[in-house]
Amino acid sequence: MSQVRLEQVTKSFGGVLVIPPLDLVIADKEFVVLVGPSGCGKTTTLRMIAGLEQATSGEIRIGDRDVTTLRPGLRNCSMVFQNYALYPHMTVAENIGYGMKVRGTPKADIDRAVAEAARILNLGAYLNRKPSALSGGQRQRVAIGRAIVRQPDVFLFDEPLSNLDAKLRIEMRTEIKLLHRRLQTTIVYVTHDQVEAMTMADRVVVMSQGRIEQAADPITLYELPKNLFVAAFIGAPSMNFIEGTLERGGDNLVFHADGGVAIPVPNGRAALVAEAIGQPVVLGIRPEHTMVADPSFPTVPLKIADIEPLGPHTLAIGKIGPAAFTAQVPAGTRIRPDDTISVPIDHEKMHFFLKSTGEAIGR
Amino acid sequence: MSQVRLEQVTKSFGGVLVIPPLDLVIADKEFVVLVGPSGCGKTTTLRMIAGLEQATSGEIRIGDRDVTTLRPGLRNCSMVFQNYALYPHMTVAENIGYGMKVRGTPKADIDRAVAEAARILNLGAYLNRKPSALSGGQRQRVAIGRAIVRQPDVFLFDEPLSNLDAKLRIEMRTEIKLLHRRLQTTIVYVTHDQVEAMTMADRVVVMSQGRIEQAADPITLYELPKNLFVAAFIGAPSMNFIEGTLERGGDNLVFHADGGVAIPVPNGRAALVAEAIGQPVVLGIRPEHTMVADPSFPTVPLKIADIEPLGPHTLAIGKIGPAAFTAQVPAGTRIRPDDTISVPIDHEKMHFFLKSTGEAIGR
Amino acid sequence: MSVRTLKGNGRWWALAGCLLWLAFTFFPLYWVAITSFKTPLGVVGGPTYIPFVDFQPSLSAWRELLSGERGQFYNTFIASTIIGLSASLIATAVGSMAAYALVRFTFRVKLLSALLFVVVAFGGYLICYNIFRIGQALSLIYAFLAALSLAVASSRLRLPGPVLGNNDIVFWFVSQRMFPPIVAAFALFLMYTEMGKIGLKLVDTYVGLTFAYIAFSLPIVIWLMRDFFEALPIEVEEAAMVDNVPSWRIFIGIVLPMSKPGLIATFMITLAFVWNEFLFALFLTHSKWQTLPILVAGQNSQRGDEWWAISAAALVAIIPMVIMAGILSRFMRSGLLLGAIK
Amino acid sequence: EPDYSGVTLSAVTQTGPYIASALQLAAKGWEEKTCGKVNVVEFPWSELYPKIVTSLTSGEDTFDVIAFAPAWAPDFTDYLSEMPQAMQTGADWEDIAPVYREALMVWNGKVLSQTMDGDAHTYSYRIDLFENADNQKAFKDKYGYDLAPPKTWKQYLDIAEFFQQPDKGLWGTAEAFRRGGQQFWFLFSHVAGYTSHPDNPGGMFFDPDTMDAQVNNPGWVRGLEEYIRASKLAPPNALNFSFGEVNAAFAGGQVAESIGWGDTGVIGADPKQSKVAGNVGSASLPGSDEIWNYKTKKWDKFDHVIQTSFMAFGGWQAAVPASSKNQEAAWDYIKYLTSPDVSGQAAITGGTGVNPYRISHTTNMDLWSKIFSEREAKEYLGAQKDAVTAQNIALDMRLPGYFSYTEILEIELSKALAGEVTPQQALDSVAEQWNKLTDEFGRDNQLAAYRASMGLPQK
Amino acid sequence: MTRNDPIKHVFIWPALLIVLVISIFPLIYSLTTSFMSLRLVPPIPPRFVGFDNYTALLQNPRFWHVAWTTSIIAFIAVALQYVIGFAVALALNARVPGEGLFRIGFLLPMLVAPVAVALIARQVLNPTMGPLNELMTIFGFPNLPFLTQTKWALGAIIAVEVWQWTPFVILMLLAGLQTLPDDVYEAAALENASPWQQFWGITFPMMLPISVAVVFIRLIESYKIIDTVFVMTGGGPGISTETLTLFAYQEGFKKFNLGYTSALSFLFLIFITIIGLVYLAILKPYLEKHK
Ligand SMILES: Nc1ncnc2c1ncn2[C@@H]1O[C@H](COP(=O)(O)OP(=O)(O)OP(=O)(O)O)[C@@H](O)[C@H]1O
Ligand SMILES: Nc1ncnc2c1ncn2[C@@H]1O[C@H](COP(=O)(O)OP(=O)(O)OP(=O)(O)O)[C@@H](O)[C@H]1O
Ligand SMILES: [Mg+2]
Ligand SMILES: [Mg+2]
Repeated sequence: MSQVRLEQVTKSFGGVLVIPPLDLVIADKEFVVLVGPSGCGKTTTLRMIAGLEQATSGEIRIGDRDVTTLRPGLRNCSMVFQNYALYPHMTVAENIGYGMKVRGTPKADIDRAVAEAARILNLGAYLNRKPSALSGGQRQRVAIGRAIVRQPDVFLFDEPLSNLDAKLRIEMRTEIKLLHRRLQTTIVYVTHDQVEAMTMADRVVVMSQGRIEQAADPITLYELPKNLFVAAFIGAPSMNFIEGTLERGGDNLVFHADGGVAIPVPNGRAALVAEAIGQPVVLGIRPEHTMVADPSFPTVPLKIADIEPLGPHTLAIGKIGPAAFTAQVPAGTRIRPDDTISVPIDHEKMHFFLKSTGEAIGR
Repeated sequence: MSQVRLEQVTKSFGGVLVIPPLDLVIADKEFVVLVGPSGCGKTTTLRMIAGLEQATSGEIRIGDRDVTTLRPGLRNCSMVFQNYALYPHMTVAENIGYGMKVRGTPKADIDRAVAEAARILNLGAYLNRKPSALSGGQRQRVAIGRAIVRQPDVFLFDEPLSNLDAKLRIEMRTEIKLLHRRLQTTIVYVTHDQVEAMTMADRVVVMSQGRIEQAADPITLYELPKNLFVAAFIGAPSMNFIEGTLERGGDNLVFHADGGVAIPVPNGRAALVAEAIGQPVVLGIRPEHTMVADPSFPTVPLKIADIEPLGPHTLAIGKIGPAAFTAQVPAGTRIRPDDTISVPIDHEKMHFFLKSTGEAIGR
Repeated sequence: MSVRTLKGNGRWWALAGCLLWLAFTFFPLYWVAITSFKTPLGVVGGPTYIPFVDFQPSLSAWRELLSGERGQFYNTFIASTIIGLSASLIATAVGSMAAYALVRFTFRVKLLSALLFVVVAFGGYLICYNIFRIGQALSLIYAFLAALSLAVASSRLRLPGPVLGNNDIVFWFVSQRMFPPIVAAFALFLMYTEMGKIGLKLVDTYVGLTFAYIAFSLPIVIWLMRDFFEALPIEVEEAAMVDNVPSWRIFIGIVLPMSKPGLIATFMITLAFVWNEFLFALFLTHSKWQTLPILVAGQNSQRGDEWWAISAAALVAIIPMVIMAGILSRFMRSGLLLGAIK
Repeated sequence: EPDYSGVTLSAVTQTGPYIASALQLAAKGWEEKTCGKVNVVEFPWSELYPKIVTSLTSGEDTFDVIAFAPAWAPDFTDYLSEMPQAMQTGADWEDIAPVYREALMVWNGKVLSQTMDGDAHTYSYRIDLFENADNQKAFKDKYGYDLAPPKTWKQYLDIAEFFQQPDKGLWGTAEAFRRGGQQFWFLFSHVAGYTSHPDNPGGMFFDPDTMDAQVNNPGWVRGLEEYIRASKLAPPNALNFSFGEVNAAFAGGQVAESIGWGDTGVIGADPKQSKVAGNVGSASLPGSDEIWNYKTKKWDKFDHVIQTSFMAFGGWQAAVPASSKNQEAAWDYIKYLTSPDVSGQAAITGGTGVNPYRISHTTNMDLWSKIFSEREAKEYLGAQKDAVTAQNIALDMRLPGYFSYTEILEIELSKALAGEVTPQQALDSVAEQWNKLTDEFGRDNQLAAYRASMGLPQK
Repeated sequence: MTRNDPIKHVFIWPALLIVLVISIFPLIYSLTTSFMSLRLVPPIPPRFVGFDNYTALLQNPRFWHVAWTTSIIAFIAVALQYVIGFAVALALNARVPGEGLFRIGFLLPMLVAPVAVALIARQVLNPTMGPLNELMTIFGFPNLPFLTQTKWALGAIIAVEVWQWTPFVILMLLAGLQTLPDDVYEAAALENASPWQQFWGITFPMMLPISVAVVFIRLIESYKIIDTVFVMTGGGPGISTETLTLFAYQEGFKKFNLGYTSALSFLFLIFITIIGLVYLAILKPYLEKHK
């Protein structure tokens, strides 16, 4: 049983309140990913769970133990530090095996575990190097290696793959998932990579300024963001937002953008968002939902300012009225800056938010 | 004129040859992105250009000066270090302003430049903090800030955005591109983020083990990878590879995969790849080219092992014959592990490589 | 290659400066070296500089020294070596431990508890000794134990008044080094003799002298090592803490290796202090454990300075230290922390 | 012969070879003879006194034999055992020069220590310079009398002035002028000639009736003036000379004459240490025909020059602390150490630092011919013998709190030497402070001790 | 951030106990005797005199004189040691050619016993037999009164202090320099910061804590200077080069005037504590700023 439970936990550095009261329950064996803007308190949260930072107030429990004041070693967590924190005087092998050595594991077992970790991490050739003779990504892998040779109650990963190339990152992702499956350990994982968050998490926790904006499984987060912040934060490229008002236009609801464009709201959604009629709202639509040209979809005119061909598709960046807008167009579409194109909007995928509170409506 | 030219440059650490003879010319005002697996020598190359590492042999020129043995300060490069290298005893403002202070810029100008950089980087609130009181992403931004307040001949960025969240990363990307446009400076940029590489680069250089595998503009790289390595490396998720042989099947060429599946080669490509008939070849197809079910496309059966819903679409991971295969399916497709689905292959987008050399054929 | 390496002209200027300083440091030592091979006549006859050229070297001073004519040479040499090495080793170890604790842990000592200690120790001793007349040694022991236990016990109470923190403790340690050694050495001698009277022989024993040296080296070790520890990246220790590495192993296995340059420098300093210490050696020993400085100082006799003998003795005394320095300075290399953290 | 097997004596003295090697040599013989063991412990000269004081006052039986300077004896007397009566009789006892036997070894009628080295100041000069015809002529022309070892201090200064030729690397005389470098004994030698009145024995430092300091009387002032004058006729930087440099200067051929202990002669005559070997002449200290009489406060004129010998330092003493558990063996060892044979051998063995203190030492010419030329030996032994047997002997100052007194003197002396104060001012200040100190220590106690040290009966 | 962990007691108590055990008796003894008139020789029964010893000392011009002399020697010597030591440490850290040899060579003076150093100095400075005299003669200054005139003597003592203890500064600062991160210098090198700017902008501030410690220790130790003075000049001429500890030595070990010496020791302690606290207080803002 290694549920992690933070109850009304706060943290201040000096006078600065970094984490206002925070409640978070991570179920046993759950794989939770923390995401959030830089500086929002992800690392701090992880460090509080690990015991490296004393919570200013509140209670932290791991399993059925209150660990609020317990020292780190006794919490049985394993952590990959954002800045690696390798032992500079030890070789890669020693770095990885040190924890085991300290626990008195027989040398043969250590060697085996180290070799296995090195295999997983593609570090075999570097086992006898000191960290100073490694590249950034190699160091990061050593840091991962050090964590995964253990069988802790909780794994804490702080942006563990940020310095790895895409290919390796995918491999590592798979390995970490395998590890999770094999060891059945609770994992708290911080990342800025949305794909990572989406593919690995049982649940994604979106944080902002120390608060939890939404905690849900990846698809929910993507499809039903609770508020503007989450909607904007999740998804790359980011969701487009157009401010305007909802108005009745005959039978249907119509969204009137501030710039003059009008987009009809499909009937299925109309009832749900009716409450906001007349109020300033924000319409959100992801770039990927602007690509498929279904005849039933409304279209909006986009004046292109910049073009980003990504391979599978191309991004057309420009403005709709006063609002910045990024549209995804099929690769090979012939567009040029200053062209104005007509962008289809998948109106089933539209989101609406109250401008005043940022809360999603119509869900 | 600040062309950067590496001629037959090599680098060994101790006895280990890390960079075998390397030739690379970066044109004046060009924005070149270096990509490559972790440990392939990107940082080393950057550091050699900056003068922080002495090339073991060969010649490095910046503009029309031979800088091979020139000390770093005189090369007029500005660098964002992979590990930040912040001045720990200085505040954020001092860190950013130090270079100018050194050059004797008047205090008022420094303050202005620092404030501007802080605005760009969202660091305004932290100007008086020491690096030790910053989060990982904040530190990285300080490192960027330190580089961008200068107007050097060459900018060197070593994974400058790796620790930033997606939103900020996109903002920063834009800022760096603006900077490039404004200052018209040569930029060498290392990243692991393919989107970054694709969207920012005039030219992407793919490195592996110190060698250049291919250097081309992003689209070429994506569409016409020169060899297996580049094909596998560029694109996320990675291209699928199926080994087999090309054989004549009546009028058409047919690819016979080792597992038994046969895929016809469209006529347009047949002539080009004919040279390889009978030889072992590798067929490559990107996951994103397995999604659209065009009736003319051949299909292959995929036994699903794992499913990764990514939001806009979902990845189905499994095997085709002996080969691992990832297919991209529309979001919402109802699939479950152990299902076998029929995957359409966009046969115009197939790549062929000679198994023996890894070189692409049929281009 | 490293950025630190000087390049270009600066390198030669630095070299010139170093050579100048080398001349300044070496000339006297060179002078000592050649003087040790001079005959008395060669010395009093005015300066001569180069052996075999302007004077004929002779081994007489060395013969005298090594034959024991000028003091118990071998005994003192061995005693010095044993005491010097063990005292500085222990002092460096114990001092580093304390310095580490003072850097990484929070200490809060209530001023009242500290005062209580002083008052009870003083009062207890004076009362036991002057009123109950139970002997200096026993008085001291009783008073000390009473004071210590009362102070520790009282620190658990809620006492009002200011609280001393880590910095105050460090300053207290250093202040031990500020007290002039004259009276301290004599008082220590008295204490040791008194202890001898109750059966705990400390004067002229290995334990007695080594213990005193450790105590008097500790302040310096603590004060210096504190700064070296403070410069270490704490993240590395945190990594180990999360790994449930016990604190002492973090200290030995991670902190000490990372602060190797500082540790070695501090050890050298301590060794130099102990090796050359005079006053305590003078008072706390009288035959078996007499140390080299006494012998060296003895060459400055009432008969005047016998330069040749002084030179030979001084040389002998530094040779082991030179070897030590040679060995240790190899371990003082930069870049130790490279790659630890981003 | 007694058997001391199992007994280990611990003997302390200054770091060798001087004195320590004599103890060691004797230890070897004694060990063979008695099966005992002697452990010679050595301390630097400047630290020997505090070391002995602390060990004696602590009451520990740290040392069985202490070899020390006689001036310290008053501070030690309370802690020393008396010499066994058996040692105080017989030919060997009588052979010791009377000044030691009767004065220096005795404290309030008890023999507490045994002299193991004889020390008095004598005069050394360069035979080659003095007997050079040109020099003789030039000297006579200038001063009107023959160039010869001086009889008076004035002649001594004349000679020094005559030979002061810095351009030739030759200077007049060498004495110790350095604070902490035996300086005041050299001053005392000068002063002794003017204040050691044959009729008022023991009145040189203090009035033995009232314990008033005498240091600022005209005899002292004159002595000091001449001492300062000598410092100007010495090699540059002589102000930093201790006795060691004096010897070096003399043996190095830098000076024409010098005063000091017997070592000057021995070192000067040793070709291994000296450039002037073979040319070392010795004589008694100069004297005076005028001596200050402290009782009448007048200069007393004599018809001839009174030869005053000053027992500077007074020779090392060996004693046995009362706390020693092996007193009998310790005294036996001292007896062996100071027996005529053993000590005679030590006196002529280079480096032992033992100077003659027995009559037999100065009469046995055979011993000395090994290290001296015949003339040198004769003059050297003559001077030594004269020094310890002279009619008018001035004893060195020995008082409880010795260092307190000498420190005051040293400081003022240095000031006077540096020309910061006049000799009179310096000595007045010394006298004032000495008196204060005497009061602090207890005038009666000090008086009794002073009288004891000067061999005067207690009042 | 410091933390709280019972293990801290294991770390600190050994040192604490050792120092307490050794220092408590000397403290009791010297404090009590400082209020008494106590002489070992001639033995006079101890007598309580209150603050007499202290007032006597404070009224004694010699006390003020030695305090002044000691301060001059300590401050000048330590300042020189720090400046020279830092320069040499920097050169060594920058790998001047032959650095490995210099490293050991430069340490040597510190490894020689102070008594021996002073004896050596006397040899070298000997105006007739020493080599320096010959050198000065070449320049036309024969027989300079190195040790017999106050100014020269003080200069000579300071020179010897510098000679002997600069290695301490070199060693500690070099150790400090070795632990500085390389990458920071790389960043500065890219900015084309001159060595001078790198020193003041990076090295010096980052070395400030260890510098403060080193100078502090040297200052304390310099205030206790005795052997050098004792052997070189014996405090002379007169008392013009006498230092506090030498004064205490004369009072304590020659005269065994223990009450007075104890009082002297405490005045010394107070004196140097004040200097130390002032020193630390002055530097505190800088230390905090660069922490
Ligand atoms: N000091 C060194 N000694 C030996 N080998 C080194 C040293 N520094 C780097 N290397 C090796 O050189 C190779 C290239 O390193 P480099 O840092 O350039 O890689 P990189 O491409 O930047 O990788 P990453 O993406 O992981 O940062 C790596 O394999 C690394 O192990
Ligand atoms: N020692 C400190 N003193 C003061 N503020 C601090 C300290 N450490 C962190 N902070 C602040 O706390 C906030 C949260 O920091 P934290 O490291 O948890 O962010 P993060 O979410 O991990 O960000 P990133 O993604 O950039 O690593 C940041 O704004 C940071 O500036
Ligand atoms: Mg973080
Ligand atoms: Mg790199």
